[in-house]
Amino acid sequence: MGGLTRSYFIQRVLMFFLTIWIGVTLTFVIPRLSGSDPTTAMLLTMMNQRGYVENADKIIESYKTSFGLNDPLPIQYIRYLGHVVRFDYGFSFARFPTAAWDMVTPALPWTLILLSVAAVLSFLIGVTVGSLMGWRKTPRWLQSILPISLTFTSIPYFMFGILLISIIAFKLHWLPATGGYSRSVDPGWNLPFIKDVLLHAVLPLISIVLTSMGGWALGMRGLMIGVNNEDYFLLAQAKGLSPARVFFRYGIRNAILPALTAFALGIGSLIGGSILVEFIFAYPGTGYTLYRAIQEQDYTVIQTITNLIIIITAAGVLILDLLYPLIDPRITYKRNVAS
Amino acid sequence: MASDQKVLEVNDLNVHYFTPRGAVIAANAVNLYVKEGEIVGLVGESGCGKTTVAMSILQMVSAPGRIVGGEIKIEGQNIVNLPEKELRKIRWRKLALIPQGAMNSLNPVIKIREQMEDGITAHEKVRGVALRDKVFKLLNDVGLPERVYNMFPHELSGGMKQRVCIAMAVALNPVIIIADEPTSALDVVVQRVVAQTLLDVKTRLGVSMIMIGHDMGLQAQMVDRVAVMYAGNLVEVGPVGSIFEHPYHPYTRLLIDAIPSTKQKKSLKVTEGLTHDLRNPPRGCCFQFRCPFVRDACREKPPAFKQMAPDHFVACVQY
Amino acid sequence: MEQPIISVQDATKIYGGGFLSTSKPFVALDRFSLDIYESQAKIVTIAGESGSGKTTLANLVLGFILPSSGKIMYKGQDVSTMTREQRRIYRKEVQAIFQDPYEVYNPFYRVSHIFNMVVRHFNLAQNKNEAQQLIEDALNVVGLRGSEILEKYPHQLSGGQRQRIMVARAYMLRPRLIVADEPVSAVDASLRAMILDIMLKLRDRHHISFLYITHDLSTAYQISDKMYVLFQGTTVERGNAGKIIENPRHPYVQELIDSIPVPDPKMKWNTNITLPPEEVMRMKSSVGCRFYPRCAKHMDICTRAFPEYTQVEEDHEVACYLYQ
Amino acid sequence: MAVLATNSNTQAAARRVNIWDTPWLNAKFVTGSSIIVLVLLFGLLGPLFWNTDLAFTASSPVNLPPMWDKGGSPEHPLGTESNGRDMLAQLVVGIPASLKVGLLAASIGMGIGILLGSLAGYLGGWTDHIIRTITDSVITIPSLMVLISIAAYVRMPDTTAMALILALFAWPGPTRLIRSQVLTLRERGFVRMALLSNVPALEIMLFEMVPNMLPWLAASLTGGISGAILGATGLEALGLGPTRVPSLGTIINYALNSSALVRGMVWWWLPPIITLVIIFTAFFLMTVGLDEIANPRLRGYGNGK
Repeated sequence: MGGLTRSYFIQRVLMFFLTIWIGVTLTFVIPRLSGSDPTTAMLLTMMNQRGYVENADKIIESYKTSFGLNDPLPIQYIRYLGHVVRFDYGFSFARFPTAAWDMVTPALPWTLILLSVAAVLSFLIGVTVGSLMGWRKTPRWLQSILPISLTFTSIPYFMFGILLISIIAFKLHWLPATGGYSRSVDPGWNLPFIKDVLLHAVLPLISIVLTSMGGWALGMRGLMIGVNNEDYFLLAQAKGLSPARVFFRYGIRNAILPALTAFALGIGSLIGGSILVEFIFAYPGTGYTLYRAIQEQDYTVIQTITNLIIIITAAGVLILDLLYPLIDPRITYKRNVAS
Repeated sequence: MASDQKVLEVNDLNVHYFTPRGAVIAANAVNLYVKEGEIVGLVGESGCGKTTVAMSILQMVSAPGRIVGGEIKIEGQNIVNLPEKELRKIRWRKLALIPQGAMNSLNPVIKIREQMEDGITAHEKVRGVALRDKVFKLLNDVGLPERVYNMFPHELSGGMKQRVCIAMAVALNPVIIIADEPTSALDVVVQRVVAQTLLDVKTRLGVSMIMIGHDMGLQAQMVDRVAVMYAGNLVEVGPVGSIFEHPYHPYTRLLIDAIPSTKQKKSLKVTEGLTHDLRNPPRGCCFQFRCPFVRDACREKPPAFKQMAPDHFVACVQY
Repeated sequence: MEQPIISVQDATKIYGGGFLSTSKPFVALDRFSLDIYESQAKIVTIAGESGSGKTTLANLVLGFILPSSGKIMYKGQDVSTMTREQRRIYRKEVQAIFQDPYEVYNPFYRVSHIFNMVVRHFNLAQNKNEAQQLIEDALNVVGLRGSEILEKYPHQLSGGQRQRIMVARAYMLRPRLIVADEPVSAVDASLRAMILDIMLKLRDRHHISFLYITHDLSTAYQISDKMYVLFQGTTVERGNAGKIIENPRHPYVQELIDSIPVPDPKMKWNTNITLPPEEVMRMKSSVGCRFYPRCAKHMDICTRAFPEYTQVEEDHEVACYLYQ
Repeated sequence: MAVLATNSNTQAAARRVNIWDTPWLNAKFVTGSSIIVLVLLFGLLGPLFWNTDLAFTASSPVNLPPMWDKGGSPEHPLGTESNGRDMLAQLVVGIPASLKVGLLAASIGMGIGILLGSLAGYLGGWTDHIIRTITDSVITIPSLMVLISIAAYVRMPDTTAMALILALFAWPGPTRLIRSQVLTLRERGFVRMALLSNVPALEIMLFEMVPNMLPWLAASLTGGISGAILGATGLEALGLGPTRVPSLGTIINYALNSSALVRGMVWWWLPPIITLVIIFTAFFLMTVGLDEIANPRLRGYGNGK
């Protein structure tokens, strides 16, 4: 009964690879559909910026040969998939001897920690707020206060970030505006540094959490209202169970299942939106690295980060999907259990 | 058999649903009682207010509905407007429910054991092995194997689920059980088995019961007294034998005539008519628009209850 | 020999169990056969509990689904290989009314939409007046007037009105057969008689046959001529409805009829039936009699093959080894 | 346990009281759509009252504060920025540009969604399986990331190209929605009635199913528009948008690149953000309102919210 069955596991893992494949293929195909290949385009702009370059055509041509851009597209595509699998995208365009991968790795922990904390926090707060809003027995005063927390729901994360920087950091000087830590502290496992890092993380975190929790809250409210009308919920009340028990075991326990599915589907857009937050706050994560790479037209770094984030997101979704049967006994239910 | 002790009294119950287009009068001055060890059947068409009465007894009328008048006494204690905390003590220990939807009455993601146990532990200090044994005994009583203890609802058939609900309802030996069409969603053979289980349990425990239903055949088989409702009003109450032998109210007669039989072919009796808008009840008898015997007196004032036989009352101007 | 309007020939419907499917194949209907002739209009009941395959049969006859094996023939033409024009005629002659008379109305439109759809797509009328007359005539058959209902929305009608309108809609096409899928199980007892009465009238005055799908043997007894009792997709007893109900032979049908509560407090159930444990109930033998696990009189032979139909009296056949 | 089983009989007498008695007059929906109409009017009528040429570089003096601040001038009521563009003119040009991108991308997404969703829901089987799997995959891809990497080297000449690229990720939402709606509606009695009335499949889809999906479709469209505008402003803020025409996102990009935040030039970065917040809030209200229209249970328990 229940639990993880093999067919479900295989199905989810296949979805994981399919998602990654579609994602990385889109980033390969679309630019080429539009006519120009990215490397040439980027070299041209670089040269334009540096003014006249002698033998520009020859340089481009030699680049093209060395990057294999003269090969047929399918060959290029297969080579590209090879890069994806090996996490190897070659050298950074802008900082030549450095490998693109090495440009990205230092930024990765910052992003991973910030985003996972933000995602989990916003989901937890949103679910709590939403289920209280959808519960009939929630005290009136709380019912009237809760909707206030939805105020920022529709604002894009990064715009809310700009507002926070200008008010809390620049006007009130309560918290640091940008960066991951101050120059004055020594990076390492010491208390001042950790405190400084936490302080720097507050504003980015707030700007993601406050703007994204409303969506979860609204969804959860609807689900909770639905559960409120279910027969088993009414029976639980008729049994004279404590309101807390009814709320948690017969309310949230059921309403959260579809909310988790929505969460898995929403991770992608949450991460996408958060990338911009890093850029606004000059937070030393992949988002900021990406912004610099865009400024410097560093094609390989852009590609590395994009594909990495696609894979990380897919992994997050996969983990959620695999955990799901553990909390919903129905999902992998097979017929004839009794026999 | 039934003693004369009244365990449940519903006095002058009025329930309204407040809709934007006016108040729907779902129960109008309903008077009803249940004696110890008795099953009272509450019958009528869909929307006649029988479920509203049941929900009122359970104090579970939800917005926009509200009990606007009357009292409901369990063992003499009025439970209308009782604070939530006090009400919780009465629930399940004195007042239990066997719900209608066998399919949805159990939480699909919680094991049967937990759903049976939480009702018990919320009111009694039973824990551990004693608790498990108690649940096992309850399951046995309704003819379910102990395996069910560790199962999820989706692993049970409809009949089994409904028997789990019966076992849950009798767990604390309540004073009165409200059974809301307990077998209506089941196939006829399973319906009969579940009905038998229900009667067995009732006989063994001597519990009193209100059984809501629309199937007059099933009522004839199961209940001691029948209360017939039409459009929010009680129109006839009496012992089941007396009602079936001599239905006085035209509506009761209609209900009994409409039962199709497998014993004899009879000509179909066709009646038609619309129930009035419950927001705007007419003066006089509630059944006047559909009654074949309607006369001027019916349109003037609502008929009073009149005793026709021992314990058998009817509200109709004919008598 | 007359061509039947609908001939179901050894129809079997299997769900699931396809390639890459995790669920086991489920036989919803097993080698069902039935002929309905135009010359004598009859009400044919398909009776059974949930999971008996009766709704599957209705959907097959209406062409909503196709059989896994066997054939559904409309006047000698296979329903699955019809041309557009053949299908139009078939749709015109084989109509349906459904269980929930509210569900079949699109809440977006007034009641007249139901009729206009039919008039337009079957080219029933040349002009508006003619159409109006047709609709009015059809409504009169079920005892309604157009002015009372046509401009209303479905939620403004009573359950009985809604179901009668559906009958009128079907009648307008002058069909030869109406598939009535549980037409009275969602209406209140007092309105049930009215719908059944209309069915009888349509049979007797307008010679329309009915395939009456129901779980309720008592209404079937009241109105039907012929009857098929299904159990888990198989036909266990068939023949004259009165004979089957008054004198059921198959142990399942006996149990079924015995379980119907008698509306007489003086005749209470005196025996107890016990069902075998759930795992036995869920066990499904794909050969042999499907009722074997539950049958009190089962024998070894019952599991070997599905029993042949034995004629126990005129127009009354049963599939049970007890009578062979 | 339907307590309020106000049955059909009793509803028979209840009629629609008047034309105002329609769920479409949902307060949130009406508020949201009125705001959008106002914003749209500002963008459409603006060019009649204000010179849009001032939206281009070096058309005005630089760094003028708004007219109510010291040093401001009524010739540039909202001030000017460091490249000599007039703020008011930029807004007048930028608002329709941003709305156009959103509407275009969301409409394309909706079109694809209707096609794929109804194919999957109607045909079922393998078609459904493939469409559903791909849709579920694409929906979890961090779209903005992919868009950034695409936009980084596809130079977008105008807003239409931008909308086309955004539409890449605008279809899975509508597809999922329409598929599930078609699946439920297909089993509904009135669709079977239409089948029995010999109504062709396309007509059933358009006249029987679509009317019953309208609030859902509308909610999906408004959600899609605001999603596309969000994506567009994100790209523009990173400097990846069409550079020829100013849009709300590009104003933010210029402001950020010129350190307007640190320099205290509130009048530079705040107006586009406020405008966008108003637009997003309006679409959000519309979406929530439409959800309530589609699903009456969401209308709450009578305490206003």
